[in-house]
Formats: sequence, C-alpha cells, structure tokens
Amino acid sequence: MRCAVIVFPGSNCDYDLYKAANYIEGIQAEYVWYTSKSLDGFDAILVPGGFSYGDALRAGALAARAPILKALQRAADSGTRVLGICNGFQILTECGLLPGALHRNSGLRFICRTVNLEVSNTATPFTSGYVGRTSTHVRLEIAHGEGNYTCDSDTLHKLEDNGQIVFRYSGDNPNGSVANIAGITNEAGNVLGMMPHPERAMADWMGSSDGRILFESMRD
Amino acid sequence: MLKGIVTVSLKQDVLDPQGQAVLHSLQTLGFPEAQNVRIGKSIEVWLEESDSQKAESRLKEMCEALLVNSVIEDYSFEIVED
Amino acid sequence: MLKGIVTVSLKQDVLDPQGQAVLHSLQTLGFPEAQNVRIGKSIEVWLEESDSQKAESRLKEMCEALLVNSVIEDYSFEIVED
Amino acid sequence: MHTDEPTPDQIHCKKVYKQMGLNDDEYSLVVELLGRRPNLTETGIFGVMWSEHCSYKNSKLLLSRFPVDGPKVLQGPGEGAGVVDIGDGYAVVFKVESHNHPSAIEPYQGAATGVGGILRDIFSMGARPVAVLNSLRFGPLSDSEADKKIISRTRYLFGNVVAGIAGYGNCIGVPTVGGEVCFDECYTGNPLVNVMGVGILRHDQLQHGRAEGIGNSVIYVGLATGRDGIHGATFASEELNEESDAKRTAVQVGDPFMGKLLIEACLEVYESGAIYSVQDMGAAGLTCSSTEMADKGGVGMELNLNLVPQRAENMSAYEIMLSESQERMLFVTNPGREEEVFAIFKKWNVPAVAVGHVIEEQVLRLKHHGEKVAELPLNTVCGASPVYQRESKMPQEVVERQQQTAITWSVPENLQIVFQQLIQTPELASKSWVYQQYDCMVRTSTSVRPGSDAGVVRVEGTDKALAMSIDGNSRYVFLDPKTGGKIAVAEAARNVVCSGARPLAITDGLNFGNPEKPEIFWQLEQAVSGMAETCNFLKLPVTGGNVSLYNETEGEAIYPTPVVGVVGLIENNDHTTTQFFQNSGDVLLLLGDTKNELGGSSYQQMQLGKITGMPPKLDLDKEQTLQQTLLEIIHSGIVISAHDLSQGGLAVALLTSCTENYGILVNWEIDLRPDIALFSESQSRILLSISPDNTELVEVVMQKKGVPCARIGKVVSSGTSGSNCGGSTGCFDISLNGTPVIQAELNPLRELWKNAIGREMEISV
Ligand SMILES: Nc1ncnc2c1ncn2[C@@H]1O[C@H](COP(=O)(O)OP(=O)(O)O)[C@@H](O)[C@H]1O
Ligand SMILES: [Mg+2]
Repeated sequence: MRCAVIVFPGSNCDYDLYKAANYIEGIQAEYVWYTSKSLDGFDAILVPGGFSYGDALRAGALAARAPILKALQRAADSGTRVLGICNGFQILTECGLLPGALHRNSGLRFICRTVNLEVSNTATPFTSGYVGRTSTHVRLEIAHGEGNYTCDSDTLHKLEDNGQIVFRYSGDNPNGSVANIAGITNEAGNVLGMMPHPERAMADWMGSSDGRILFESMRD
Repeated sequence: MLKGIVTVSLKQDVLDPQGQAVLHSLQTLGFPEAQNVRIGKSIEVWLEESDSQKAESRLKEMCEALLVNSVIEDYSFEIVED
Repeated sequence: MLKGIVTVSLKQDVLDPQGQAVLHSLQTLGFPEAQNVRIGKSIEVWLEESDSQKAESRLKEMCEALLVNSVIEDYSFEIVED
Repeated sequence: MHTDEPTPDQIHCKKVYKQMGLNDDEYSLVVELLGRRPNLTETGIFGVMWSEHCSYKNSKLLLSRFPVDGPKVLQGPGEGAGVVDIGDGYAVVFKVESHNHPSAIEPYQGAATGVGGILRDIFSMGARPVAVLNSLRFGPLSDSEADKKIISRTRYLFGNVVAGIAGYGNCIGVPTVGGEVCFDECYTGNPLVNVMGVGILRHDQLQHGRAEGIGNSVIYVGLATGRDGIHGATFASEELNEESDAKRTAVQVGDPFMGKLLIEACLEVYESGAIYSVQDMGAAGLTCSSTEMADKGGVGMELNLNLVPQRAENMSAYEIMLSESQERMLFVTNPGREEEVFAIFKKWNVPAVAVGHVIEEQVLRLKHHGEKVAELPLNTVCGASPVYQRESKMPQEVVERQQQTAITWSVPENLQIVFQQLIQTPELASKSWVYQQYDCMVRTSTSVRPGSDAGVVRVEGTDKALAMSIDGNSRYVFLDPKTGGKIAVAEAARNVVCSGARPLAITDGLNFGNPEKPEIFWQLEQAVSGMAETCNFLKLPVTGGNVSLYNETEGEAIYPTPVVGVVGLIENNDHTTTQFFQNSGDVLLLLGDTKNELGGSSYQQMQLGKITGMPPKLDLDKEQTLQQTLLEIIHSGIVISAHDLSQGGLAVALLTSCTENYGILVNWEIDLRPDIALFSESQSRILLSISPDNTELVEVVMQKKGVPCARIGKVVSSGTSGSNCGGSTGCFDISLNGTPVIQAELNPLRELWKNAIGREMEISV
C-alpha cells in the first residue's frame, strides 16, 4: 500500500507520520510537497499535524488553500482513504472535506496529554481493527490548542445518524468539543479527521501502542 | 492606496470561551457593568487599487476565499483611504 | 444597553507574522493587489450603562486594565446602541 | 549618515555613549584603541559588544574556573553551543540561554523569543534540535500580605511566559521534555526565564562560525530587519527600573513558523556543502554575528547595509546593526556556490540575500547609501573589552543568617495537615498545569515525558537515548553560595543518573544581581567556585552557558540563581528508568543519610515565611559513590524506579513516585524528629523500588560500596485491602518507628497536589 504524507510549510508531525506508516508492514509512505499537483497512484493520503503556515488566521486555513488541495479533493472524491490528524483534521474541515469547524479549546490553553477514547464506529476502513478487542477504549495522546469541534445541530444529527462519529473522548472532555467528538468521517466514510495522534502510540515505550491498529486497519 | 478593514466575529450561536473568560476577568477587576464580551478579529488589508467600488468587491472575494470561515464566522467590512 | 467595540491592533513597528503569512497566501490565491495585511482583534463589550460618556470612560479603563497590552498594541473604540 | 544623529564630538561631550552601556573609562578606551572618536553606529557597536551579555567582562575570570575539556568534548564554550560525542558517529549539542529582562516587559514574546534564540544556537551548529527545557522563577502566586495588583501581575507573567514557551516550541515542532518552576518573593519584579536547547548531529555535520576565504559572499538569511530589540543586549545587562518601561522598543516578536522553515532550510543547506560557515543572529544581531565570524576567522567583513532586508522605513545604519529582529542567520558561502544556497532557501520560502563579502583587512567595514559609515578593527571590538576583577565581600547579614538555627518551632501536632499544605504550595505542587501546555512528544522520540526526574529522548538509528534535566535551588545558594553551587551541579547530575544515564557535561545559566556590588560579586564568585569544584570532582565539563547579571528591581537583587542543565547518555534504551512505582509489593529502599537539615528547605519556608541557617551539606565523595553505584544496579536491570530526593524531602518524593494505581505503605525506623524525618532536604539520597526477589542483592551491593540503604516499606496497588487506609483510591501511609504520621487516601491526596497550581491560577484576586 502506497501512502502519501503531505508536507505543508510548518507541518511538524509529517516526520512522525512517515515513520509510523513505514513502521507497519505492507505500507510504504512517501512525502509529497504541498505544491504538487497530483496524488495519483497513492492508496491513502495522510495529512499530518503541526502548525501549517504557523496557524495564521485560523488553524489549517492557509493550508486548506494550498496548491495540492485540488488533488486531495479529487482523490477523496474518488474514494481514496484520507486521514487527517490534528492540524490535518483542521485542514480537512477548512477545505470542506469534513463538516464543522475546530476552534479554540474551551480552557483556552494548549493541551498535551493522554486521553481515553471510545471507538464509536468500528465499521470504517480506519477502525475495523479495533473490533474484537476486549474493550473499544483506546488511549492516545492529544496535543492541540484548537480541537474544540463545533457544528450546527443539523450537522450533528447527520453525523450521529450516519455513524460518522468515529472517536469520542471518554471520561473527561479536554477541549469542550460538541458531543465529545474527537474524530469524524465524511459521509462516504473514506475521509477521517481526528484530533488525537495515533502516530504517537506505536509501541509501548511511547506510552501506548493503540495507534498502530488504526494504521493496520487502513492497510487491510 | 485604499485599506479594507474586515471585522470578523463568531456567529451568534457559537460559544466564545475567550470572550467569557475576559468577561469574568473584567467583572472581578471591578467592572460589574460589563454584561457580555465577544472577541473577534480585525483584519486590515492594504490594496493597490484606487477605485473603491472595485476594492469592495475584491475584498469581499478575499473574505470568502480565505479571510472568513463561514461555518462559524460572520463578517463586515469598510474601505477607507490610507 | 450600550455596546463598546474596541479595535486592537499591533503597534506599527511590531512584527505581525500572521499578517505576513495571510498576505502571502492572498497573493498566491490571485489577489496581487493585496499589499499588506495586519491582523488585530475586535472586542465587543456590552455595558449595563445608559450614559454614553460614562460608558466611554469606563471602556477606556477596561482597555488599559485588561483588554489591550500597551507594550505591543494600540487601540481605538466606539460606543454604539445595542 | 542620518542628519539628526549626534556627531562623534557630541557623543563625547554629551556622553551619549552612556545610553549605549559604555561608562567613561570604557569610552576612553574605545577612543584610545581607535585613535579617534567613534561615530554613533560605531559607539553602538562597542556598546553591545562590550556589554556583559556579549563580552562577559564581569564574569570571564570566574568562568575560567570551570573545566571545559573532556575526552568526549568536541566543542567547548565559544561557539553557539557545546558539542559532546555520544558514539556511533553522533554528538549532542546543548546550551542554556536566559531571557529574563525581555520577559519581565512582555512575558509572552520574551519567553517565545528565548526559545527561538536558543534553538538557533543549536541548529547553527549543524544539529537538528530534538528537545527544549525551561527553568522559570516568579514571585509568589498568592500571599496574604501582598497587594492584589502585584499578585495579578505575577500570575500574568507566569501564565504568559508559559504560553509563550508553548506558543513557540509547539509551533516549531521541538518537544519540551522538562524543566522547573519556582516561586519566591525575590523574583516578583524580576522573573527569570532560562531556556535550554538540545540537538543531535552526525560528526560530519558539525558547523562553525569562522568566516574565511577572501571574497566569499556573506549571506543574510531570514526575516527582514525591523526596529525591534534595538539594544537588547545592553538592556539585558542593566537593572530593571521605571525607565525600563520607556525602553519598550526593545520588544521583539518571534515567528516560530519562520523559525521552522529556517531549521529545515538550514539543515538542507548544510547537507549541500555549499556554505563555509554560519552563525545565528542573536543578541546584538548583525553586529555580533558579523564581527565574531570575521574575528574568529582572522579576516574582515564588508557589508552594504542597503542590501539588508528591512521591514521598517528609513532605518539608519545604527538601527540596522543593532536590531535584534528574530529568525535571522548569517552565512559565508563557499566560492561560486551562492546560487545553490539561494535555491534551497527559495524552496523553503526563506528570504536570503548577499549583503557583503569577506575581506583580507581585519576590520568590519559598513557602507550605507554609498558612504562608509563605520570601519572598526576587529581586535578592538572583539576581545578588547575590559575585564573586571570586581570587589568581593561576604556580607555580615549572611554570617548572621547562617548562625540562626534552622528550626525554631516544635513538632506540629498533625503532620498530615502540614504535609497537605506543603504539597499544595506552588513550588512543590505538580507542574502539570505548566507542562501540559507543552507538546512533549512531537518527533516521536520522547520516551520519558515531563513528570519524572529527567526527560528522555531516544537517539534515532541507535539503541541509545539522552536524559536531560535543568535544576537549581537558589535558596541554598542564598544561604551559602558555595554549597548551593555544589548542590546545583550534583543534583542535576543525580537527576539524569536516576533515569539510567551517565552524565556527559553541563551547561549553566548564572542569574545574579549587580556584580558591581561587592556582596553580589561575592555570591557569584562563591557559587561558581562551588560549581567548578563539583564539576571537576564529578568529571563534568561545562560546554557552554549564559550569564545574566543585573537582575534587580529598585536596587533589590534576586536570590543568586545558578541553574544547571545536564545531558546524560543512556547506553541502551532498556536502561531507561523513571521515578514511578510499577508493581504492587515492590520494596522501597532509601539510599543515603537523612540528617537534621532544614535550612533553606521548602518546609522551613512554609513554617517561617523565610529561610535561615545553613543549607544541607554535600559530600562529593558520597555523592559520586552514590551515583556510580546506582548506575551500576540500573544497568544490571533490577531497578524498577529511582527518584532523587529534593525539595520537600522523603515525604514529597514518595508522593511524586506514586501513580493513580500505586500507593505506599511505609514504616521507617529513624532517629529524628518526625517532621525533620519527613521533610529534611539532606543531599545524596535516592528512593528506589525493587522487586522483593532482588532487594537483598541491592542491599549487599550498597553495603559493599558503603552507601546507606534502608528498607522503608513497600508499594501497594490501589484497591489493596489490609492496609490501614486501603480503599479503591489507594493508600498513602507513612509511619515512623511504628507510629503513624500520615494515613491518607492516595488519590484525593494526589488531586490536591496535581491541581494546586491550576486552582491558584483560576482563583481571582
Ligand atoms: N517549566 C517546566 N517545563 C517542563 N516541565 C517541567 C517544568 N517544571 C517542572 N517540570 C517537570 O515536572 C517534574 C517535577 O519537577 P520538579 O518539581 O522540579 O521536581 P524535581 O524536584 O524532581 O526536580 C519534572 O519532570 C520536570 O521536568
Ligand atoms: Mg527540579
């Protein structure tokens, strides 16, 4: 499986995502520069975290208008799997591939810590591997200042009805996001945006290996 | 040169935690008359353009293309001489 | 009720990295006429106060006490009916 | 030349040089060296280059006491940062930098640019930055007596310094893996912000800042120059007073986005081999980088200031040379390779322009608007500043304070309540409110995050890791600067040893008051000699550091505050050890002797509201044996957890080793007053947890080496019944000689400790 890791100016989890994806047997990840016009030939596209364009104006806003976005849009429309993590999630909402918006954490501070998540839909190409685990609770790290997911109530109903909410914070909600949302897919289910960082949970020495399952699911 | 001043505010039904925090601080700092606070952005854009009508329509395009996220934000603007 | 609208901008000599990034982006998005961008804040404060002169002086105090960081920011404001 | 600028004669007559940080004698020396009166630009250049920040004129003689060499040192003090070999062809680069005065004026930007500045020091050496740490000092967050305004200002400073470090470090994508925060009255008007950067390079990537090759291009890289931070270096070398507010033009704004692009672009440029040398533009901006690069290379430099990218209009030569705008670097390229360099910077959207070239004559020559606006022999600007041997005097007050008894109160009736108060003081409370604002995992190499004795970052491509910590207890230094200095080094080293690392070298930040006062200079001299003695003894070279003097407000100095950053090498990732308990039933061993030592302790401060007496003693022999022995048993794989005992003594160390799931059951046989036993801050002590099967083995080893080792209790998991407190929230149960002194439920206790700073920051004043 060939995976693209898009590099925007200011992305800083690109390297982590590249390492994580390549760590999984059967996945080959490659960097793709933000000015590139094509994403043809990739089976999946990874949009990394970080601070693209320094998060100027709004997190993800400038990256969502970068040249490569046309190709990303095309790929998403044709069913290619797209995973946006943290800043990647913000970019996907900013460009309209995912509904809603991510704004400032309700506590107003950046938060970096491990959170408990519930996998609320295991029937997606990203989460199928979480089925059959004794618990669908996973532990992943969050690291963001703007992860407070917001949308209008119609959108929320749709998300709920279609099973588009894939990850929810369980226990406490770190950023005030509506319905404890930590990650959602588009209607078709091939685009996932999530605030927690699975690429930071690939082995026990990192504190958790729960993120690995997500990449393995994507591959399978 | 002309300058556009865009005021971007959060839509009314979107929570503004920062505004709430500032409101709280104002009240404890001895400003009980402060009833509510909302925090938005003020974006100044200098334009190489002398026709103010043209400037207006271009500024509007900029707002829609980039400056404003219509999912959660509203905006208004004015054009002034600079 | 009266509403104060405070516009907070970075002092002229202070670097505005955000504004620069947005400027660059506008230009590549097909707005070459954009010459400069500066990003500031717009703060609305609703006041339980009917005397607009009084509101003005209180708002000024709020700016100085909390809303504005006078080390790097300038501000202006207006009072409107709400 | 700008027409409104004072002429050389006016500078002389009106003593304009004083505003630039030169005193009468120094100015006279400049005139003598030049054989003429300098113009404004030239005077400004001397002012910054001869400031303490750049010339170390007050501290140089003392700093020469530090050992700087060692078999593994590839680069000692002198370049951007020290470099130490870590094997496998790799080296670690690290250094501490202070940003105290800028942070007192504009805390967010002051702290942010502090992070940016130290990171540029790291990558200007050729290294990829892999971690940052920070050491912070503020006034008390609350105090029944202090007025509300001061408290709210302190909280504003604290909150914004932390936000500034987070804002810059998170955005640029370098993890913050550790640090410390202390609160004391003496820092109210003069907070301290020290930042340490750490990077890794392959030996062949090492860069230097020596300009060479007559005719080689000098390339300016990064953000355009504005009027920000003019005279920052001189400003950092003066006391804060009301006038400081008037110097507000000194505020620099960081741009971590540009910082990130700069890192990536620079690393790519180094790989290309197209450049000869590089230096970052830090304090004193273009002045310092150009003169030092030329001076080190034994050449000169000619710059055309019109070519320097400028953000503000009509900047004068003086302003261009003295600006401290952020995110800038200076390069000297290899002949004919300019275009390659430009292409790489263009790819990253980083401005880069040729602004001059290397010349044979050893001068700095500046042209502006077609005129020569300055020409200074480099040997006058660099290395010619006066070096001061200041007068040193031990103040009578110190003698008196030392003679006071440390303990004037009787044993409190309820030690559990005392303990609960103690763990909620901001200095002993968990710092998670701070470090949760920092991204500690980006780059996914962090194996131990903030919260344990040291942060640990893996060295990719090897089985090794680096443990790092920054520490300093200024109360000890205030009571007895020499002992305080010794402890600072020993404790920093102990922290990384507890993590399984062999300390490699240290970097130090010396934050003191006005050295022209004999009693302050005495503090500096004593502290440095204590530090140097310990470094020599423990064979820890000092590969770099920073001196920040004149930390005073309205004539009151801060406590003398040396902070020590240390980096240790973990030879094998399996050796990585944390302070946290991991198994129910593990035995608790306390290494080292506990004595009646409360001088300068957190407990004393809480009881008396001040500190008196002598700080704890430090026996270097015992310290060394302890560290070596601990490292040996960690390497043998039998240590489950290891934690250095520091502020708050054993009781606090026990609590901070507990986790949600593991509490303790302790009964310690000790011949000391119970409160002293719990809270003494005796040095050279470590708390271990060891599986019952291996406990005897450890005891035998310790006995052989002469390290005192006491079995004091065991780890119990939450929900274990049978203990006195038990219950599902776990137990924290300490008895002394069979008498219970603390019997608490673990998790409520941990909550008190964990959220104390957050509660403090949320309460309105
Ligand atoms: N400013 C800070 N930034 C990052 N981590 C911090 C900071 N302050 C404290 N920490 C972390 O909190 C933990 C406890 O620190 P400290 O109270 O200084 O304990 P110790 O006495 O063991 O050195 C350490 O892991 C330290 O790295
Ligand atoms: Mg410490």
